[in-house]
Amino acid sequence: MTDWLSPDEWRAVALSLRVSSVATLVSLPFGILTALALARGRFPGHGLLNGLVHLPLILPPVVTGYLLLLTFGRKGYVGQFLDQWFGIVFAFRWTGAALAAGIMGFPLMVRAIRLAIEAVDPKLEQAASTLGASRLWVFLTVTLPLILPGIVAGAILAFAKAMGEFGATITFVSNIPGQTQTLPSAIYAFLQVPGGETQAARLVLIAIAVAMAALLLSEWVSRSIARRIAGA
Amino acid sequence: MTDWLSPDEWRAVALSLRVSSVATLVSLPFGILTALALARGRFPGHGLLNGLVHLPLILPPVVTGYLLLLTFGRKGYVGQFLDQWFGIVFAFRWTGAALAAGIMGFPLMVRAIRLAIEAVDPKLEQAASTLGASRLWVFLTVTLPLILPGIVAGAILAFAKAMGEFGATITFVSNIPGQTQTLPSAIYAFLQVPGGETQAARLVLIAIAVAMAALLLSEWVSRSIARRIAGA
Amino acid sequence: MTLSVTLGHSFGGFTLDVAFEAPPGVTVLFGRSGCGKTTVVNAVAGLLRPQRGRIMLDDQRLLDTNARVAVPPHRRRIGYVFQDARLFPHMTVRQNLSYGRWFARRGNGPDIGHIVDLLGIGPLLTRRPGLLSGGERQRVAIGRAILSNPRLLLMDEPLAALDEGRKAEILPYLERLRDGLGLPILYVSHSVAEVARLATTVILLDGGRVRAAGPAACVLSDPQAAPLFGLREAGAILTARVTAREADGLVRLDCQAGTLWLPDAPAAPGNSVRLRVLAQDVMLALTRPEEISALNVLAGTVQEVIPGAGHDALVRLRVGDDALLARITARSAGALALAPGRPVFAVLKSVAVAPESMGA
Amino acid sequence: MTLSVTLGHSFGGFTLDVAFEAPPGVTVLFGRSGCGKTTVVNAVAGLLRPQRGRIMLDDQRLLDTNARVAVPPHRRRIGYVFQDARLFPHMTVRQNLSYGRWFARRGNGPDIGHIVDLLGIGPLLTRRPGLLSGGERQRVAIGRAILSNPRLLLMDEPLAALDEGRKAEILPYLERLRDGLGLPILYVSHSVAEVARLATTVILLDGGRVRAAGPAACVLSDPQAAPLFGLREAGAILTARVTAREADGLVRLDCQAGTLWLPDAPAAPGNSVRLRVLAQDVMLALTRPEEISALNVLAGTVQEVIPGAGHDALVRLRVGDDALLARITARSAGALALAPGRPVFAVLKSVAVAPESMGA
Amino acid sequence: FAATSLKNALDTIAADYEAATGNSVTISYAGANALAKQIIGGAPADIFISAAVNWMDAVETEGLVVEGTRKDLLGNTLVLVAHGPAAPVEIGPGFDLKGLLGDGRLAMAMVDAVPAGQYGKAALQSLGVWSAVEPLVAQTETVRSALGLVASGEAPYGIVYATDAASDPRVTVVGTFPETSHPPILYPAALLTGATDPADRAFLDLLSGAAADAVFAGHGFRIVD
Ligand SMILES: Nc1ncnc2c1ncn2[C@@H]1O[C@H](COP(=O)(O)OP(=O)(O)OP(=O)(O)O)[C@@H](O)[C@H]1O
Ligand SMILES: Nc1ncnc2c1ncn2[C@@H]1O[C@H](COP(=O)(O)OP(=O)(O)OP(=O)(O)O)[C@@H](O)[C@H]1O
Ligand SMILES: [Mg+2]
Ligand SMILES: [Mg+2]
Repeated sequence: MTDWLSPDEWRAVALSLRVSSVATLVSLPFGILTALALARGRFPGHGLLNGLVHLPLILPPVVTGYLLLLTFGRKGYVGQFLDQWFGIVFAFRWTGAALAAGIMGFPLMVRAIRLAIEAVDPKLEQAASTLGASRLWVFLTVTLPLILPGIVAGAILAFAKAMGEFGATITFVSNIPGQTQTLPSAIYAFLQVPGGETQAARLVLIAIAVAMAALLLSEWVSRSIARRIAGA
Repeated sequence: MTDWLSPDEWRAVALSLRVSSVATLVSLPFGILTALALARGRFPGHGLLNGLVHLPLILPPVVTGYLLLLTFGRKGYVGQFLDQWFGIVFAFRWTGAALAAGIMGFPLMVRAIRLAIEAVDPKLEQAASTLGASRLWVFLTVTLPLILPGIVAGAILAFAKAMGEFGATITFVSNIPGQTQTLPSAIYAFLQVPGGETQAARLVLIAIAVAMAALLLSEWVSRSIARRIAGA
Repeated sequence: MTLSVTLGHSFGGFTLDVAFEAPPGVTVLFGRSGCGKTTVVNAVAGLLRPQRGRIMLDDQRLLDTNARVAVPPHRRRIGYVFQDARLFPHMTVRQNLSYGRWFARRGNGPDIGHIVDLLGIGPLLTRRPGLLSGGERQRVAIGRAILSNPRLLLMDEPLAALDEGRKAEILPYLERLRDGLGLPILYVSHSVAEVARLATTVILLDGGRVRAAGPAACVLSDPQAAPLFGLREAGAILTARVTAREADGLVRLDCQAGTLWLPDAPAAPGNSVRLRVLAQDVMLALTRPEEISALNVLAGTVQEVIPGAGHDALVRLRVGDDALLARITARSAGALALAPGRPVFAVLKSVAVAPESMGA
Repeated sequence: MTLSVTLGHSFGGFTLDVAFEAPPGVTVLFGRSGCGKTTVVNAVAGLLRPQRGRIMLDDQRLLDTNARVAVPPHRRRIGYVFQDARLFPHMTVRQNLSYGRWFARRGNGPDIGHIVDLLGIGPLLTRRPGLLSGGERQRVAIGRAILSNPRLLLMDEPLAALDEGRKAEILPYLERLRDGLGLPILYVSHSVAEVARLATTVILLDGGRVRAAGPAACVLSDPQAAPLFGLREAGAILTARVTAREADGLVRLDCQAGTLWLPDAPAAPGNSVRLRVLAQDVMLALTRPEEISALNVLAGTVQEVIPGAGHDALVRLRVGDDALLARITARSAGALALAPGRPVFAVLKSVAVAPESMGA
Repeated sequence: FAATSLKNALDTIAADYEAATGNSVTISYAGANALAKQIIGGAPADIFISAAVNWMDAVETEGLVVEGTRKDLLGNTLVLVAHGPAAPVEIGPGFDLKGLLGDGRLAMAMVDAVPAGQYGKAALQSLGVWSAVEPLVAQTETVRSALGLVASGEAPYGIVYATDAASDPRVTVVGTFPETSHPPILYPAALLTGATDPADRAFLDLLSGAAADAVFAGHGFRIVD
């Protein structure tokens, strides 16, 4: 296989996988918390938070990328702060690509998880609380397992989105082979070059294969959870 | 208000609204059917359909746009067929923009609706069938009302996505002011010019305002449905 | 209309293998928790597709696994009151009630207002089911099933969540459905009182098999079946003929061993009826007691004295051609020197032979 | 441990306004469907935050709306068997049962194996609740609540879905919980038999208000309350002292009007007990009947003859200091010329005074 | 950092350079606008080759260009292309582009945003045909997409760079716009202030060397002296 992909392309595939996985996994806890707040919370900033979460969906990716650059770039306030205090740099690193991908996939993830949370019967949670479980434990032992299919769905959406994300990524962290050149960036680059279509097509197939594998896995996980809950 | 937006910009806003609404409404029935098939169906092509639906999420939008061009363009097979037999032309029309936006939002819509369908208790559907309702009636009178919050969620995701969609649209139907120049295209155009940021920001704010209004509306609809189901 | 059912199905650890006939009237499925009652009812409704089986409603084939016939649930026109109410949460109580109406092709079923009054759910009509109390929910479910105008009614413990007062109102209505409309009912119940009152036929299930089946009176007095009903419910059946309704309202019945007076009769004078007498309600005396409030005294002979587990004994008597059971203390059995062949008088309080113990 | 409850709450059309004390033992909430029983229980569990109210468990304040105190449910340590079982669908039966254990801080509660045997759910342990039968689900829910080792047990119609056999196994266990562990139980039930058997205290609710409250014996024999229980359950209370356990196993009790024999006694010799006698189980005679199987005959005088709705009459007697009710036909009342002041003998079958009618 | 349109040529040059010197070159291709914004936003870039003068100006204004290193590296020409074989067109003032198009579309990069579009618009304006064809222009995100539209036959004609036109056999160059009709199409390159490695300067110098010129010319670029 190695011979029909250049090292740079290999690196793009590997990087895309890494970026998408990290983006999905790291944003998952935040996604769950946000979904929880949106589904159950009754607080003043509810509408605002909801809007904020959807923002990356509404804005053209380029705008999102630009805003990220302004905020998390080297000159950005948050970027400077993180750099100085924690030594975390997003700009032009693969971490930045992951940040961009994570943010772009966030609304999808949150919505899926939120729908799942809203479908949980609060009566079961009440039952758990009468058995001595505090709110945290109720969440961990009852709510969380019951929304697992929703979490899987949210994660796979976010992962797929991350695999395809390009506009925000290239705007935020550019397109540096081996560092920030993800699969979609590479595809894009090929499409911009005379005669790059076949190479682009090859990469597209790889992207599809990877995403399909993830999709099948998630289907299988969801089904087996559902089957267990049905009791069979 | 008219004085701080040029006529072209106004047209872009109006077009975006039209494209997003049409894309959402037209794809809704297909989204519901697809979600139903994916959630309940056990047929051979299940995995394939699932993958196909997710494709626009995985592929860079430019690729999707390009594929649309190849399929639904004037010279594309489907495009020619539709043109000859039904006189439907997508290329360089706002309908094409709606098609692109609809396809890009489709995976989001389907996933939300599917999650809602999977959360419906089949026991209620059984109860309806013993009362004489055929499968279609069961779906219309029991399943559909119960998944309404999921449908609203799916529609709003698709709408938001359509408001922000740009890559596939511009590749497929390009950017013709008044015909296919949507809000994101206009924003993009401003961003390409040095010093265009403030004008872009203005349009971004409009996009945000429109999407937020839709979002709040959907929240409100979902909540009132949920409240009715809870019985209060 | 007669329902005939043959089913074979097995889940992981549980195997169902039953065959029974449910003639017109109320057929009660009775048995311990987990014995397969709901499974049978689900199969009849078409919600469960059994591995093997044949279900006929008169001459219509609802299911025949050999012939690969399975009428879908919505075409069976079978009303089902579920063990859990399963109301539609997005509809008001009124919409729930009239749901089945939309689909009932033949018109004029029961009157909705009448059912609403009967079930006492008038004040709930505009509410949604989410916040109804357990009993309210169950009542709405009963109404919904009846109003769908079915050919057969399946009721899975419909009254378990209801108070005695409400039960006392609904039971006569079910009797009327049974008798008046000729609507066959397949009824799951744990309550022997309900069984005794409603059942035309009783099917006794145990571990997925039919243990006993037949007319209610026979099954209920079957000593084999007694452990399933509980000892306190042991009893026997007397056959009697209604002879007159007297001036003070009491009804006079003649049976071979003497005359009985009941406060009410299930049939007009001239008809034969079967009376269920609980062993517990029978007192024995060696001489005919005089000046007592109990009106019903029958002469008989002891056939058998069966010592019980505690300090009690079950005495089987022969009164005329019928058998009668009496449950007394072992001490009394000794004091009265009861032994096979000894003539005794059985005293039954007339009010104890309550109307709900009479099979028609 | 004593629970004292004062609550005021109103939903749309329904207003709850109750105050009662639940002393140690079993306090039964009794009342028609929709009268507010579940609402009260939910408030005690902390699942409903009433508009006004104060709930004390001994001297611990669980709720006080004036002081804005509301202990969250998980800190109340109150086990709750819900009207609908509410098992966790993603856990096996075993995991459901041991769920409460994880959180029970003080150790050694009831033994899980013992509870599993008692409830007959051994074969279900590895199953998931989704496909259990209705009664199986309810049994698991009972086990889960008991095993969470609570300080107070709330049971909302826990046995409604169970057969008599299973009930007969679980009831004695609940009695043991009540007596042995001193675990107070707040119990919702529609079954008078269960009430009579288990209740230490009865709270009669009607339309969101307390209609009668007090020791079980008093409430159950309150003629005011009779319509709520149903006429067949009307009865009265006799006070007696256990004097001896005799050779044949019967227990001898003395009351002012004579001697009674029971097959079992709720207390050791020397103690005073209260016996519940159903009006239906009492027969009247003008002369002391001889040679009959009924061992218990008490001398008394007629105090009042209350004509009933049908052909029956309720006769109130004075036997010693106690009152006794007898339900007989109007014809018998006439034949025996019953009128206030007339001396009569009340005949009760000893086996009819069953152990479940005795309040401790 | 280099504009995407340079990818093929630069890749070749970089590969030769790496082979010759052992130094490694990492090139990030994206739109000039994105790259400029990133450089202004602090991107760790050493060399910037822009596809448009204005974006290089923006970077220079921020003081990020090493003084004296900016030079116009390459030039390009603008051509009119048609789908499939087509007759050449005389491009001059007032030529009948509208008539040529019929009811078809003229594919161009975004005329207000993307350099190729801007140049094309300027050319058409100076030739006096812009107002006639303006409603028929299909603007694309990039000049490549415009080429794609023509190549696939969706649009009969398009205005693209000569470099792009050369690469696709499905299009024919039917005419070249006079250089005077639009501002000069230039690719400025410069060393950025963040560059510390002397090799950076060496590579920049190499780009204007003869070997590089040959490669660029091979890809259809015009070499600016
Ligand atoms: N959250 C609520 N909102 C509005 N009405 C309610 C709510 N909860 C209960 N009710 C009403 O309050 C009344 C009392 O309900 P509750 O559940 O306490 O009855 P219950 O005594 O337990 O009846 P059952 O024996 O039928 O279970 C009912 O009429 C019920 O419809
Ligand atoms: N789908 C299923 N898969 C596996 N086991 C099942 C399934 N449905 C029922 N069972 C088991 O089959 C047995 C019979 O169940 P069924 O619901 O018919 O009992 P039932 O007689 O209605 O009991 P109850 O009186 O408690 O409602 C039970 O042991 C139950 O656990
Ligand atoms: Mg059942
Ligand atoms: Mg209740």
